[in-house]
Amino acid sequence: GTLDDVKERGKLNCGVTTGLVGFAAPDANGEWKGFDVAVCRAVAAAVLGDASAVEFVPTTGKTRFTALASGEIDMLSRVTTWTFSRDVDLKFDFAGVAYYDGQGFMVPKDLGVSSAKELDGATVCVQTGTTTELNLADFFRANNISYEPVPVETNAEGQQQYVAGACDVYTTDASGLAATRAAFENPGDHVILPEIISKEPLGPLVRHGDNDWGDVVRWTLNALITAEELGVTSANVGEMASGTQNPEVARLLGTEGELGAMLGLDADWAKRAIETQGNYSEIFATNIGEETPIGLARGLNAQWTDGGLLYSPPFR
Amino acid sequence: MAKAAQLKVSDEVAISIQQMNKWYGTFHVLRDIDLTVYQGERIVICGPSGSGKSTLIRCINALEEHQKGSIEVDGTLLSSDLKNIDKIRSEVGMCFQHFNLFPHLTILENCTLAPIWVRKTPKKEAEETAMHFLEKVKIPDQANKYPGQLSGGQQQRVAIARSLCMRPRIMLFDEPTSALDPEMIKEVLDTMIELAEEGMTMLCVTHEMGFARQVANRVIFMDEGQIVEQNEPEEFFNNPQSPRTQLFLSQILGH
Amino acid sequence: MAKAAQLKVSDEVAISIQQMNKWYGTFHVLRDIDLTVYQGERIVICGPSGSGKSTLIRCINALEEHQKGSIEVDGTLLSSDLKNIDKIRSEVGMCFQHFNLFPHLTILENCTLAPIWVRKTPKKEAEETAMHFLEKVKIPDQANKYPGQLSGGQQQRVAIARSLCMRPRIMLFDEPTSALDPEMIKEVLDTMIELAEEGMTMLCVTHEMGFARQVANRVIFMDEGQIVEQNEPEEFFNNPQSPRTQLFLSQILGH
Amino acid sequence: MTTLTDPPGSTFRLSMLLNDTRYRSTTLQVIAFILLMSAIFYLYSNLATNLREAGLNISFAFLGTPAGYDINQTLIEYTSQSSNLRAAFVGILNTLLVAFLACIMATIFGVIAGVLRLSKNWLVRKLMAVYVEIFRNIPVLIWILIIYALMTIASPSPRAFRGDDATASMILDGAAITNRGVYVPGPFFTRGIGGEDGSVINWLLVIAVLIGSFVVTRMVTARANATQEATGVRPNTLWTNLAIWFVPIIVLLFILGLAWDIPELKGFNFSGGLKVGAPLIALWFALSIYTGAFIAENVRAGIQAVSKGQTEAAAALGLRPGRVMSLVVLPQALRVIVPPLISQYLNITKNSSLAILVGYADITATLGGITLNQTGRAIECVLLLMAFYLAASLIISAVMNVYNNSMKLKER
Amino acid sequence: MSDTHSESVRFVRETSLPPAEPPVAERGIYKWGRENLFATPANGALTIVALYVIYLVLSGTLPWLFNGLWTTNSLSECREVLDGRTGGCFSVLTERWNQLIFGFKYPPDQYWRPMLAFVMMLLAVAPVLFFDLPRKMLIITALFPFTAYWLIWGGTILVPLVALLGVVVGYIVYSRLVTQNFALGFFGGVAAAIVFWVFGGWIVDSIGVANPMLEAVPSRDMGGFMLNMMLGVTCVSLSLPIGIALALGRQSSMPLIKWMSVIFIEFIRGVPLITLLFVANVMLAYFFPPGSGVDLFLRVVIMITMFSAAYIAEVIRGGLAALPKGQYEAADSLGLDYAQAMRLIILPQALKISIPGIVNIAVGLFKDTTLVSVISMFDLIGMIRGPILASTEWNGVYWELFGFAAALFFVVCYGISQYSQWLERRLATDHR
Ligand SMILES: Nc1ncnc2c1ncn2[C@@H]1O[C@H](COP(=O)(O)OP(=O)(O)OP(=O)(O)O)[C@@H](O)[C@H]1O
Ligand SMILES: Nc1ncnc2c1ncn2[C@@H]1O[C@H](COP(=O)(O)OP(=O)(O)OP(=O)(O)O)[C@@H](O)[C@H]1O
Ligand SMILES: [Mg+2]
Ligand SMILES: [Mg+2]
Repeated sequence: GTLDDVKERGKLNCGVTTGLVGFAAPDANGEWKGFDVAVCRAVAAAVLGDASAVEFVPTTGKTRFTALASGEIDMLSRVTTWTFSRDVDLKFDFAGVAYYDGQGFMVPKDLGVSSAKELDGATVCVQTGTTTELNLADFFRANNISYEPVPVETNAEGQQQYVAGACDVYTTDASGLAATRAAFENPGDHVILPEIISKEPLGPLVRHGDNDWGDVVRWTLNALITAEELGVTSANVGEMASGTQNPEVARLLGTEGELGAMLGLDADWAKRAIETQGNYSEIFATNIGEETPIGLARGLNAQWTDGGLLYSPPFR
Repeated sequence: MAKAAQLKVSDEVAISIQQMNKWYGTFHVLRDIDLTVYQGERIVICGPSGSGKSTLIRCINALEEHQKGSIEVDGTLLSSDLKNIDKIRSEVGMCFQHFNLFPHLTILENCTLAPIWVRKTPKKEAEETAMHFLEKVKIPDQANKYPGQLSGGQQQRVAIARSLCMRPRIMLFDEPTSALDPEMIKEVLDTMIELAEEGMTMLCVTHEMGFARQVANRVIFMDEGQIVEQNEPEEFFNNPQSPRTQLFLSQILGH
Repeated sequence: MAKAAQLKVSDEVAISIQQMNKWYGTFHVLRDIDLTVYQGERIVICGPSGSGKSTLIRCINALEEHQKGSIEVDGTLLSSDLKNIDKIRSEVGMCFQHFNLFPHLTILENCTLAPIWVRKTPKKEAEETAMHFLEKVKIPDQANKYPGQLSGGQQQRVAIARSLCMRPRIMLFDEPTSALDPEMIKEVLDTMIELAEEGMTMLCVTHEMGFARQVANRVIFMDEGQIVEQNEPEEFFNNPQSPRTQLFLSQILGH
Repeated sequence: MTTLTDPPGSTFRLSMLLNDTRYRSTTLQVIAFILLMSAIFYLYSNLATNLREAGLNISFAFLGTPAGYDINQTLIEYTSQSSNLRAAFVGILNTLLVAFLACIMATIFGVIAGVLRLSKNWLVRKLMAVYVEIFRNIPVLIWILIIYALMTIASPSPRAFRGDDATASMILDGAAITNRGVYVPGPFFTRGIGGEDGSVINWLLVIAVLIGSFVVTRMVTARANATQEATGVRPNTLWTNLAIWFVPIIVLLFILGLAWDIPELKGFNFSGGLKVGAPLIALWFALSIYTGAFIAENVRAGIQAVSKGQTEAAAALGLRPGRVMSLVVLPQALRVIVPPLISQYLNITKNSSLAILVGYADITATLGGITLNQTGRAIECVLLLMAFYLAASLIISAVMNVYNNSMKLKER
Repeated sequence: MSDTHSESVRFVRETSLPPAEPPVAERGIYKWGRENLFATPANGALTIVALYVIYLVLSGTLPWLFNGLWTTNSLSECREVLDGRTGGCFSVLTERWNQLIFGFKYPPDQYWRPMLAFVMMLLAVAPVLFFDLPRKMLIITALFPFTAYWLIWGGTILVPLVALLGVVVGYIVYSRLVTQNFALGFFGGVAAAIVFWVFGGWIVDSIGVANPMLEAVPSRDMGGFMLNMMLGVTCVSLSLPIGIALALGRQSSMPLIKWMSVIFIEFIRGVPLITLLFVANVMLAYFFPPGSGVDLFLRVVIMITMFSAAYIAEVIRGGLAALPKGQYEAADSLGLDYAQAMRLIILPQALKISIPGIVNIAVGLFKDTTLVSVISMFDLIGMIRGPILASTEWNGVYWELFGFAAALFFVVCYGISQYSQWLERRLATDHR
């Protein structure tokens, strides 16, 4: 299976976007950074014990599924929406939801628009080949208003068109909108409209049928979430591993039970992931949180205990 | 033969060139050319390569412009006036070394093109004239072929017929036989001789000395852009005066 | 001369062609050709254009395939077996009208190419042989030039030397002089005469009647794909039998 | 070889398969065939295994399902509920549209530049040489990007036309150049047949009249030819032809009550009038100006291929320069120019596939782009895409061959 | 002829006229200007229009060029410094120079490797392009692929070494056997090379060098202009032999082989390169054995090579057709077999005639390598459209970046096409 392949290769091939600041983009030194990237690294740390043993494969909307289906990449961690047809028809398995998103609209403030329903006749920039494009068509059809789509290939192009005024509205996942707006000269001149027109659960995915590998990715993600819930951070994980009273923390960090072996990994797997990448909240905060230029609030992505949707199954 | 030819020369001036000079850039090609051609005269021009023979006759129908002196053809002064140029060109026919037939037109169309578009002759009439001249050069049966389908000699004869269709009063030939195989030279020269016998005014650059002896009234020898010597053919060949002429003739006849 | 030549003819058969027929598509080019050539014979083939002379000799070294009858060269039957074809080609040399030297190789390389690659001769030896034959055709000093730098006559002599380097027992010539200027014809003919005098078996398509008289044992006249007449040169020229031969000779000698 | 001279009764030996001209080529072809088949089989079995492992299959059923996305420029009716097949057709028509427009424009650029490259004017000659070299030696992809950026960044957005402190204004109060496209007044009929909202009949009528004018002018030309043949003098047909072209159509348009729908800034965009989208313009212009540089070279080479002797001979016969051009030089030059010209048209058609760079909805962007993405049917989409381009190329080259054969100069 | 005439006919020039200077109006700058700029009124108008166009272009670009900034750190900083004046923000070029040239992932401390490979490439192509250079330089050309591979990709030197030795072994076997029979030699050589490679590959694998002399760089990390160069050079050189084979196939008298070549060539020439790149991107992976993991670079090289092979085949076919039939016949009559005739006589000549055509194809192909940016490879254009324009600092710098890319391609392509024109002129006068 893929797990053995990855171990043998000593490297994880992980598909990411070609560049979306905050989620996955190379920095000036060519280092990949971002939320999706951290998920890849966590898996690499868990499986291979080395968070840098990842080969990032940039994919576009068009190439991502072929890359995964043909085995060019082991997992895809690329702001990809979990939909029925992708799961069932295209034969992929989503390993969970890493980020709960929804599609939104951004317009320049001076247009004076306050609701998406007022967008009749507007020109809308949208990335082609995404679910966004389909949701957009559905939304306008449902509200019986017209629009003119301007298809763009990448987020950067959408930004270019939008800034130049070639389109009135830019639509993409709300997180993407925030990230894009953050890059503007005057972010305050643009508003994100209140309507969120779709559910966009984004998460890593793997090939259908390779359940062992799917489990590894799924539980690595769950480990990050659970770590936050249990208060395990990159700073205290070492300390917690050596002595903890909480049995669940002990199971998570491999000091108790055989969870690692069941996955086909060693006992320290989750500890390494958390150690190198931090728990979910740390990853969120360093890449897209309110302190970063992207400035996203936790919102839906808060723990269930804080009124959010993050709810990891128990480690038992 | 020379006798028969001489009989037809009249007093009427066909071409009169005076103190004509031409430069290519700073290169002085033609120097102080003085030449008077009478109606019905047949003149052969010879001389070493690069001596300006072609340039001279190309100046006469304004394919090249001259920079000093005057050229008058049939009483019309060659100036930059387009009307005069048109008038002169429609009275002067010219045959080139490489025939320059129009390859996309049939032989007949080659011959009728200019009469129809320049002389405004009705097509039917133009075709009759063309057939007449094609018969004269002995290839009426090729009328509907294309130039590419004819031999070199036939092509050159068509070129002559094409010029004749404009009923020119003067014909210029620039080495009409030098691109031809030996067998074909004769058929073209025969056509030219026939033309000469009918009294056409002709200026012919050629190295065919047999032809010169047979039809020319006058042979002109050019060198370095100047007319070095001119004389009747017999005198010219048997008794050249200038040392340069002597040298040239010894080369050409010895060959 | 014909006498001298005859003396050398042996009884050994070099080429034997029997009832050979060839078609181009449906066009019957060669009809029932029967021809036996003995070792050391020099045969000249003549006839009007299109009569199949080239085709005949091209059949002999399998540049063209025949469809009926048999050709045997030096005891080897020309069949579809590649071995036989190779064998025959390495024993038969051929010279073309347009020389067909290889322009990207020097004269020397032209001559050593086949010996090295076909006969597997060591390079050194091949070069020595080549120089020997180049001396024979009197152009050893050109050995390192390229064909394009030589005159037509020189090129044709190189072509002969190139064939000789394969030490063929039979040489075929297809109008070797017809693409040459008159001055150069002689030098090539001289080379061929020398070759003939050494006793090489030769089949030569040519219209050089002087050559035929001087060296041929036999002259063959072809017309419409058939051998119409063959005879010793003296007899052939002075006393042609067939009316077609007479017509042909009158044209060619009158010219 | 069918030589009948093989020794009678010679038996077949295995070595003859390679050494006998009768069998050799068959042997080689059989070997080649076996190699080809095993290569195909190898690739096919890999494909089958891979698809099976991924749990996929090849099926074209997705063509019938709703596409789900909208397209901003459609020549036929299309909504997001139309099928993927229809989306593909929209793409095909858009490809053909931009290819057709670009072919025309590139020819115009190319002919002008090619002729000017031979101009007597030194400055113009050099300028055209610079144009040709610059455009030929830079990838068309860069040109498309540059020209699209010019369109979107350098021209004003509709917003700039709005308000009192508008930074842009409409040309002659009727046309607007914006970064979303060019808006021009659109014609409509106030007294049109079949209702005011411009039924198709009106436009068919206009086209019919134009075709009529065309036919009549051809007749006038034929008449002029006949007159010339009979009398030698060619009647001047310029004014007659102009009248035939303009009078009937003006009368018809007047009767139908032609009026102009002036684009107006309403809401987010201009509305009314005719809109030519920025992607189309950018692609159209980029392809034209890039290919125009190549065509210019063809045109120049074609004209230069007509030897100087031809012009001189025509001049010596007394033909005026204009006539020399039209009767002698052009007919010959065209034979040289047209074949490479058509292969340039082929290149335009193929290069139009770069439409995805500017968001123009051609076949590569619809079938090979969005449909492929949304359905994940990569193999099927790419195969269909290649089939379309192949068919287009084959048709164009077939036309070219027919033309070439009909125009070949007759030779001995 | 009247007697008066016979007197006037005789003329002999006694003194020769020396050449004179042309009249003033026919000399120097005045004449040049009149003939070249103001020959007719229309021509004069054209001159003025042309001058105006030149003025427009220069007045637009010159201030932008000369006011340009080269040292700022971001676009906003540029705007601040320029303070409303026209001027380019060329600092994006200086700041991202390495990324533009090498892509964003090539290890910076290894940049000398591709640079060295580039210099070697210049040395390697020189003897191919200029016949006058010493033939000994072809040794560099022969060694170039192996050294360049090792320099650019790094890793253990054993891989290129084994590859090179395989070629050498193949060649030795070939030259032993070819004297008997070309087919035997060719296939024997290929077989020997393959056996050697398999064996060598197995040995290299089992040794498994831990510390290679050069750090290994995966092809995914190649990018920028370097990627364009690599694709262009690799694909053109690989497509040459394939193109030759296709051209010979298309000329073949064997119908099956002929039609295979024709179908291949026409199919490839009938579809746009971009669709072939889609094939490389989304389809080709399915055609390899499961788990072989052929990377994108290799798949793209395969498709582009097929593409350029089809075009080169057509050029070479033209070269073959231009050879007189006599050359084939002369070769036949000397007893050379098909392979020898082709190798020794026909191909050397046909290829020489085809070089200008091949160079043109190469230029076209080099320009087309930019299309890989469409399938998410980070070549020069991909770098610009992707990481650089997406970055916060340089979002919005278009003209400088595109202008730079255009200038880079122009310099290379114009240079090569000038070479091809020079070559064409030279071949036209070459008597050899
Ligand atoms: N277009 C031109 N530009 C510059 N120089 C020219 C041009 N045409 C001819 N010349 C030069 O003018 C001189 C005379 O040329 P011309 O063709 O008149 O000689 P010619 O006597 O006809 O020679 P030939 O016997 O070779 O035809 C030659 O030195 C030639 O090089
Ligand atoms: N490849 C071919 N295909 C069809 N017909 C051919 C071919 N080659 C020659 N022919 C025809 O076969 C006939 C004999 O040709 P061949 O060249 O043998 O004549 P020849 O006697 O050598 O004439 P010449 O003196 O002109 O060389 C001619 O009518 C020619 O048109
Ligand atoms: Mg001359
Ligand atoms: Mg012959």
